[in-house]
Amino acid sequence: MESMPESMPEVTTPDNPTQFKRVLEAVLLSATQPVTLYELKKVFADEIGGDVLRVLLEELRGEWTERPLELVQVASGWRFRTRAEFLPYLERLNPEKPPKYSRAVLETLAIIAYRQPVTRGDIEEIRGVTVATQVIKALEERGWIDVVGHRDTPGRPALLATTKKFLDDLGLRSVTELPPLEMINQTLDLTDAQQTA
Amino acid sequence: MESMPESMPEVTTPDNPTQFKRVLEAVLLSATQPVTLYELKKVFADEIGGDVLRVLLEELRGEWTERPLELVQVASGWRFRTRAEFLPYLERLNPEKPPKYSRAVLETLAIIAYRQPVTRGDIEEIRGVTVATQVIKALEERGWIDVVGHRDTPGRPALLATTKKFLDDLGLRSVTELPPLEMINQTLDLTDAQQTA
Amino acid sequence: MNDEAVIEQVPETSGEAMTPLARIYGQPVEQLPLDLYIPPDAMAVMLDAFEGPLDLLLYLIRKANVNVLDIPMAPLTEQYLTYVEAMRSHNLELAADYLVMAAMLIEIKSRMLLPKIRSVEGEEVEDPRAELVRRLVEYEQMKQAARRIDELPQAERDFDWVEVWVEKSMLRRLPEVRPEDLRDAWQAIVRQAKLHTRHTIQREELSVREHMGVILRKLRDAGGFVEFVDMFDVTLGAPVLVVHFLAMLELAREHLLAMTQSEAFAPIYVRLTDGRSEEGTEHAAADGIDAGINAGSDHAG
Repeated sequence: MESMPESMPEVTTPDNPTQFKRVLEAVLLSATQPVTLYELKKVFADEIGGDVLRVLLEELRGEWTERPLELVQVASGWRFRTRAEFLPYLERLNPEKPPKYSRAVLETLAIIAYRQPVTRGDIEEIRGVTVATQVIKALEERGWIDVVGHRDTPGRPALLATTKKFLDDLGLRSVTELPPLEMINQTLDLTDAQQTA
Repeated sequence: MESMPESMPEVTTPDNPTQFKRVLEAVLLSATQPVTLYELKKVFADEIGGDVLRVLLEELRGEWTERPLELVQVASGWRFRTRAEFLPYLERLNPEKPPKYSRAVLETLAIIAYRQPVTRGDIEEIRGVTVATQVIKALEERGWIDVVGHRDTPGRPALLATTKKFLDDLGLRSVTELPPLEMINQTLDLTDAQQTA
Repeated sequence: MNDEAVIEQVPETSGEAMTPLARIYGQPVEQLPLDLYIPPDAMAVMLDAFEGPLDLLLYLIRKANVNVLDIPMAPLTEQYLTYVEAMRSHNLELAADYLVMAAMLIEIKSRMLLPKIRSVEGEEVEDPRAELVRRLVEYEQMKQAARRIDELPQAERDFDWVEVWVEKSMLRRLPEVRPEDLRDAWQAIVRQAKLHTRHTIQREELSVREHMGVILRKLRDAGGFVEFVDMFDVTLGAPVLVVHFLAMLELAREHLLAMTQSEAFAPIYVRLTDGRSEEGTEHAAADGIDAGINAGSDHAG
């Protein structure tokens, strides 16, 4: 059991740079929002100038480079934040539902995957609706599809195909490992048959 | 200064104790409340046992002894807090001091803590005075006590007990860690009385 | 009255030293005046110093330096009543709690005056003071416990919890897609379009389509112009080579690529026929045999 000293320790301005930095750490790590240089000066009872503080902050930033937090300067001041590479671990603690692609994106992807190479026109023909540009763009930005050529028809439309990254991300070695479609057709036929029977 | 979002880093279980501790630090430093051992196991996808985790946590606690934060184990788990000696600096940033509780509040709290679960009547009986509603309310608002049931007597008075937050905020793991009650016998007040005499 | 205060008004001194009972005209009052004269203005403050009748009694006992287990009831009751009377004379609204205690003290005192009666079994009956002592002891215990709790390091007062900022936007979560999702999507398309014309899409054909993409990509990466033999990786085995070749024929049929050979037994070149291949055409013998084979393959269905 730690017991508190009855009286508060004397608040003295630290007498060496290391101690200064420890105080800065304490302040910045427990702050709930960015701390301005002005506020940091107040912490040291205005006994340190802004220049010195800036040097100390840069040193502190350097000391934390190998650590899981980074000291960043944002518009409203300085603050520590958790490095991006550690966020997935935090995620595991408070898992949020992963986002989902819209039906339009999934169907477009399915058509490109199964019928590649296809043009946007092909996709629209199969889906029966216009394909929004942002749907194609989302898949391109994800690195899952790209343009592999142009069909030799008027307008020379781009031919889209899936990429290696697409296969990697879905854990496939080749497009042939996609769930076979004849099975679908059979089951579809069966269900249709049952429904009509 | 802000860096652009990076793509989702691979989440792999670290392969050495140092890396484990960096992840623990990241998680514990950014947690909004104490983290349990169970949750920490989840962070590592249950690939580390509780024993190893405990050893790592103790090592981590040791690594921070010279630093402005301390890793403490409280009722709801593990969390970092600022060391008491840095509080004066933090107060310069936020001069608003938390209220110092009156004797009425503290005595009520002590009775609830040591005799829980108790009714308001029990508290009044021990203190010999009516307990003001705002005293109970102050403790409830702080999240230190709550109603855990009702006594099966006329009026069904509410039974009050301390919460985990109470233990957390006082750095305790359990009610058994409260300071032991002093044995009061015939020597009652003799020492005190001599001082005041 | 005093019990309604939630926040400490009187600053506490540290250590074991006695808490000042009150501050009168700014001066801490460590004990009540012995002559019991209380300045009228000070009475209210004085009352605040006590947490109730038990607290006042403990103070009186402490002041008299007597054993709590052997309280001299007569003087204690007398002193207590004097205090209570003093409070009343100053027209202070006296809490009922103080009066109840006064009644209790008087009752105990009177019972003490009665001769000790032995019960039939010869056991000594309980001391009339027992209940009062029990309550005083328990209250004293809780008073001390309250002080000890207050000495524990307390969140916000003595330390702050650390909660480092987490920039959630740094973690860009991308939707996950499983192969089955694509099958389901396809299924939805088929249902939607009511494509009852049988799509007997076969795996072989699928593989041809995949290779069509591979070929186009390879040609594009190579600047749109590759020697025919370089298009094949013999290590992949005959079935893959066949499919690859079929894919090339299919692409030729769709006029997406062309194969050229300048003369018999000369190297065959494969080139893209889309815009990117223009330069490539320069290198190929312009008058070469156009090998754009109309394979007439029906694999595309």
